[in-house]
Amino acid sequence: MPETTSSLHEITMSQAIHDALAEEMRRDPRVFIIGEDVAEAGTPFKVLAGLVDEFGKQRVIDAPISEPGFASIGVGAAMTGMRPVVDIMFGDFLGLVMDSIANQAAKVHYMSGGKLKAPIVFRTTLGATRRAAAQHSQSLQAWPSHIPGLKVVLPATPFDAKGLLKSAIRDDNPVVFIEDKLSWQIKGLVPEEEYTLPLGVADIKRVGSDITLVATSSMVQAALGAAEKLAVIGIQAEVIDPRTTVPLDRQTLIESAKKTSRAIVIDEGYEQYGVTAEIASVIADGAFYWLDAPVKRMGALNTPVPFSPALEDLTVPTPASIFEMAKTLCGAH
Amino acid sequence: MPETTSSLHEITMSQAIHDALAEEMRRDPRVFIIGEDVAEAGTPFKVLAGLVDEFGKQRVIDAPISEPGFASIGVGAAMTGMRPVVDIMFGDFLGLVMDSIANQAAKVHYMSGGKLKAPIVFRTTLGATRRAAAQHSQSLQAWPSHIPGLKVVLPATPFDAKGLLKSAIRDDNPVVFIEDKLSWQIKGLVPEEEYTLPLGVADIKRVGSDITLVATSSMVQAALGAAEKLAVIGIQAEVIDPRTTVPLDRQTLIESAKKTSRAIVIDEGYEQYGVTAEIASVIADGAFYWLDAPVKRMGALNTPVPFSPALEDLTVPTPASIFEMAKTLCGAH
Amino acid sequence: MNHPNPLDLEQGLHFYEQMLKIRLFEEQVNQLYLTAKMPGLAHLYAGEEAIAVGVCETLRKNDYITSTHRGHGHCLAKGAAVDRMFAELLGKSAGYCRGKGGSMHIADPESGNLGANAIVGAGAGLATGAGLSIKLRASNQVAVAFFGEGAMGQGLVYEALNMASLWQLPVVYVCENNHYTEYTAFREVLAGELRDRPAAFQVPSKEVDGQDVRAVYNAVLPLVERARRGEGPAFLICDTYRYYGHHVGDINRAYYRPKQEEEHWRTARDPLQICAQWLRGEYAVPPALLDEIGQRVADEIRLGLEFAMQAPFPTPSELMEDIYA
Amino acid sequence: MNHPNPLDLEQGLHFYEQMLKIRLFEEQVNQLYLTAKMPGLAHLYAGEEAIAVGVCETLRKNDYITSTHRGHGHCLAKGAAVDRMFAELLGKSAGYCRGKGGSMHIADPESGNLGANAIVGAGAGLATGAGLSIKLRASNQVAVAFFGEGAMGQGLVYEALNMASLWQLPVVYVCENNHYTEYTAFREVLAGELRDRPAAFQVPSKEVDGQDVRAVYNAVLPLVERARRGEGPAFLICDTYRYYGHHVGDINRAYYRPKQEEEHWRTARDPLQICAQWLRGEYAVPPALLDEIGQRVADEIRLGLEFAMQAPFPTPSELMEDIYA
Ligand SMILES: Cc1ncc(C[n+]2csc(CCOP(=O)(O)OP(=O)(O)O)c2C)c(N)n1
Ligand SMILES: Cc1ncc(C[n+]2csc(CCOP(=O)(O)OP(=O)(O)O)c2C)c(N)n1
Ligand SMILES: [Mg+2]
Ligand SMILES: [Mg+2]
Repeated sequence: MPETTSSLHEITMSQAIHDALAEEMRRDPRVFIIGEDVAEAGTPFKVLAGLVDEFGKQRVIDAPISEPGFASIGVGAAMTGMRPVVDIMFGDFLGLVMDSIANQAAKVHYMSGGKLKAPIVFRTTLGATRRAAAQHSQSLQAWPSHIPGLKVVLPATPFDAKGLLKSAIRDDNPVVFIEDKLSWQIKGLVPEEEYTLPLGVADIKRVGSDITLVATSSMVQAALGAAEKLAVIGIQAEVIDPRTTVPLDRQTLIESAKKTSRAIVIDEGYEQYGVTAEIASVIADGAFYWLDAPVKRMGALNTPVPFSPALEDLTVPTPASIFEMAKTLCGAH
Repeated sequence: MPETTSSLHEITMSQAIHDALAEEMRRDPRVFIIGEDVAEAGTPFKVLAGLVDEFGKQRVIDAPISEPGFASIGVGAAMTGMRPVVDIMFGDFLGLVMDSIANQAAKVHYMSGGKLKAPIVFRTTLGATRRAAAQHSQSLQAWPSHIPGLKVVLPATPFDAKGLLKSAIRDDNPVVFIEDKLSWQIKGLVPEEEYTLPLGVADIKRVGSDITLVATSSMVQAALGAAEKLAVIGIQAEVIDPRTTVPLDRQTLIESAKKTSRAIVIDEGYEQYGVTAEIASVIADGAFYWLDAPVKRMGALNTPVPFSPALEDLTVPTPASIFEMAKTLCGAH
Repeated sequence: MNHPNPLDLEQGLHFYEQMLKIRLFEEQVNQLYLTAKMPGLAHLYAGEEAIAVGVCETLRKNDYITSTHRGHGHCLAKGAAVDRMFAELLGKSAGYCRGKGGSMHIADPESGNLGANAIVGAGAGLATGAGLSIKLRASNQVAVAFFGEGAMGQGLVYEALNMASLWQLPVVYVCENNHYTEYTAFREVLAGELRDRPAAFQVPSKEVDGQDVRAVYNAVLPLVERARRGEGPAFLICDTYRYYGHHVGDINRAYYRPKQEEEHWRTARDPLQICAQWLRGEYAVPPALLDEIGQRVADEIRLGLEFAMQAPFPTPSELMEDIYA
Repeated sequence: MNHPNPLDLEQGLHFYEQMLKIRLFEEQVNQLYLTAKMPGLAHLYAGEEAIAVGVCETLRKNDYITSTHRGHGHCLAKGAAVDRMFAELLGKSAGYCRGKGGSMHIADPESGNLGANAIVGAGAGLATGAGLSIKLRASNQVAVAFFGEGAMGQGLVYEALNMASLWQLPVVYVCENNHYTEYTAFREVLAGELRDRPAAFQVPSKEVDGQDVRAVYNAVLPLVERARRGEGPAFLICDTYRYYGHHVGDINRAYYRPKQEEEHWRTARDPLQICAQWLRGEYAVPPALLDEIGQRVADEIRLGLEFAMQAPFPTPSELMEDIYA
């Protein structure tokens, strides 16, 4: 959270993303945006609304429905002096562009012995419970997180989103920046003046002593909600947001678990072979001798996301389910 | 391992794959193979050599270099009564076909409320140390393992490869079947008579009492090698091969760890957010109260695979490095 | 090509009824959205009815189709029932996909419908696979892929065309050019002419007025029959227009699409009016007969909706079913 | 189009020397493989030299190229040095990529080479991105994508062509049709004619004899200059042949490619012989001059190899460098 309240203003996460892009585009003529319906439409989610007015269609480029193609074009542009922000509307479409992300962008620096680089941001989305069904609701951060050479950012607040996106754009490496579609309307305080946030530093969203809740993206709010309920029954939860799955701030996570001796890792991706597995095993290893209970994981249920609201809402961890798990883990009744 | 030695013969893993395909194609006219250079060439690795002679070019189909296209065609054929085996030459190319695998094949049964199904096998490869560099050396099993609706098979012996591939072909679900390129020359005993192996059952490759080595695919041999060295210093390692990452035979892994109270998980994929993370956290959770040491993970180093032999060989766990880790974990000196 | 052959009257009336069913269905869906009775969004097919109906009327029940995010029309035209469609859109157990698929995934293998798809272009690959399956099984089915002109941005479509052409697969690709891909005019994202694309892969193509159901029917019939005879794939480009937004929530659209243009298509190019016109003019169908059809369809929609509204939601125990076959 | 313009003598001799360098380099690589001195495999460019040289001679140093698995020729033609190329192939620190890339990933931004690529088709997308970058930076560079005819199977290439055409990017696509994609004749996997593909995206194309370096040079020069003037992309189809196997290990290849065909291309269609012929015939170059070039190139190869053989391997400390910039 911002250190000072002297010049804060309250904006939505959507605005924070927008502002980060606008500021970076103003600062650096090499930054441009490419994706479907990014210009006049400002994306279907309107997050980019207005950017084309300021920066023109040369720098806010409406692409055909060619994710593999424009992702690859982005990488080529990044290798030759530009700093593209490639807009992949739904995170589910990562399946179309993993070659450009994982085989090209992630590896070109290494494969060239450090001579080439790909400073590119792939902006995409995650999150279910929008009644968008199985192909428009996934949270696939585990895929890029697996690939060395990439950084992966999962902002959870307007403050984080703005500061991290600016850093992502300035980073000389490919960064996959994943926004929760339901978080865009979350409001939060953001400094008036310019700031950036480092990639690779976890943020302690709430200090606590009894249990560590490590939560990413959409799950940060859920964990904070659970923490409030837990406080009522006398359990003080520490809520930590890694903010980037790569680089992962292992030390902050491990230190917290050592302190509380209990941890739950919560992420909206599928639980199997998901982000929770890495983080849980990092903690289980690093804090082994301090832990009073197994590290628990809460991911999305291992099912394609169903359309029906009656089913969909059951697939994702909630404040209530996190509360229950934490209570059990703490041995409270 | 086979129960009886009455009618075993020794074949290579390559032959085992070949024979499984031939037998299933003979048994079921719906089975066909599609991929690049699968017919007369029998793939660049010659694993399929001769199949086209028996089954003809209608059932062993040379496709253009169109992985996204023929993967999708495979799924469409599977949905309409066929049982395709789609050949994806290098596992690195999964980045080109994840939409067909993860968004189409994996989900069509669920999305259709159980009405459609996609009985399809995606055969692909893994493994480094072949001097093939960063885009031809990856072990990306973590990607499909993350997606509900898929099964993922990683055979380590000719016996397993044959029995599991036959089951994969007969399975009504999409199966990603990943072969270690360096294992094709491994020899092993296989029954003359027909057999299949169930998907989802781990195999204890070596019984031991002091430490559990969970190893997949290429790493099974490495773990067995380490186990031999460990035996020399008096440490009896149990080596378990899950054989399928999905479904994962959690119980067998947990039971072994409970028995030995120590475990190392070894897989040739990148360590970060890789297969070792899931398995280690399953064990760390399930055997928590029995463990005397943290569950350790050994994946490939988190770097793109370098070409130079001087570097490449350092990226992958070896019998020696597993031995060292196990020795340390057992507190031996 | 755009010169319709005469149809018999019964067929003409059936076309009209099918199109009207889609129109009223979609208008009802829009109402469900506007009155917050439907979860999520939907992409309405209103305005494009002549394509789904004209094409599906040339198909047999066991012929396959693959559909898109804008799929309700294809589903209905291929034989889906209104009640179970609504049930699916409302996320009810009685829906075609037990409520698990929703608007973008309605599938009905009973009527040969391999499913709508939320990945633009994906259906073209799947239909090509169905074509390969048909060929390998030596069946005499045909597979039809419906997709928007926006799908021509996806490389997968060209890979599929190449293989369909190489292997002479019984696939008919139906490109519904409604001039917009979401909020962008297609000419801004498509170089050259649509018609040149299939030709480059030696897939014969035709262009047709997608607002005239007879024209569509007559254009596609020989392509379907050709495919059925094993003479290979074909491509049909239909000129059309969607009457509503990209999806039901896309209400203020003047910034990307002029009101007059919408007006023009709605008044001068409406597939229902065009069809009604020739039914009245050439077949002397009395207005009362069309009204009767209108009433019947309205009843079907009303009853279907009632069914769906009353149908139960799936129970939690259904959640983890159907993940594996 | 296949009617070469006269070049000046100096240029002709330079072409010859460049092609010879590639040929001898590749023959040396083959020897390294056969004598087990090289780790892994390599895809030799021998037989196709006239394309890389003819094209790269029209380019400036800061123009970009993207290359393929069969990339040594492109790298050398664009200006890479023999010694560091060998060093890379042997996995040495002195290699262009510190030994981390190897044969399939040689990159040299100094000479505008954005890298070979082991993903068929990927370079076409990257070069298109370089083209966009050039346009956005208002630079007057040009980007050239080299790829085999097999890459025309990849949908990515069509997506790239569409965008290059839409945005009039300065990209020249050079398709090296050597008639085989690995072990399969290209006609078995490509429907119709190569030339129709770019046309469908309104990218102008030309076909040229890829064995005649003058013809290639003269064909591509106007395309490159056109691109440089901002007049958009173009496509060049070169008819050519690889003299060795798909890679150095592909030795028994009669099952997919007749020996007589190889013989024909090696004797009647050899780019070095064709070039030598017109140098001797039209420019009266004495055999001694060509011999002198031959000697110079042979020395360069020998010295380069010596350098590489003696160069040290990377140390373990280099392993985890260059992962992040
Ligand atoms: C691969 C993919 N990219 C983007 C989208 C988002 N999207 C949904 S519909 C659509 C436009 C489709 O246009 P068109 O194919 O012309 O069909 P229309 O909506 O006009 O019927 C887009 C971009 C998607 N669903 N899938
Ligand atoms: C995406 C992808 N698919 C398959 C391969 C394996 N592969 C390497 S080269 C090659 C054939 C390429 O043929 P072509 O493009 O004609 O180039 P050529 O080898 O003839 O120069 C194939 C299939 C690959 N490297 N990348
Ligand atoms: Mg459209
Ligand atoms: Mg070729």
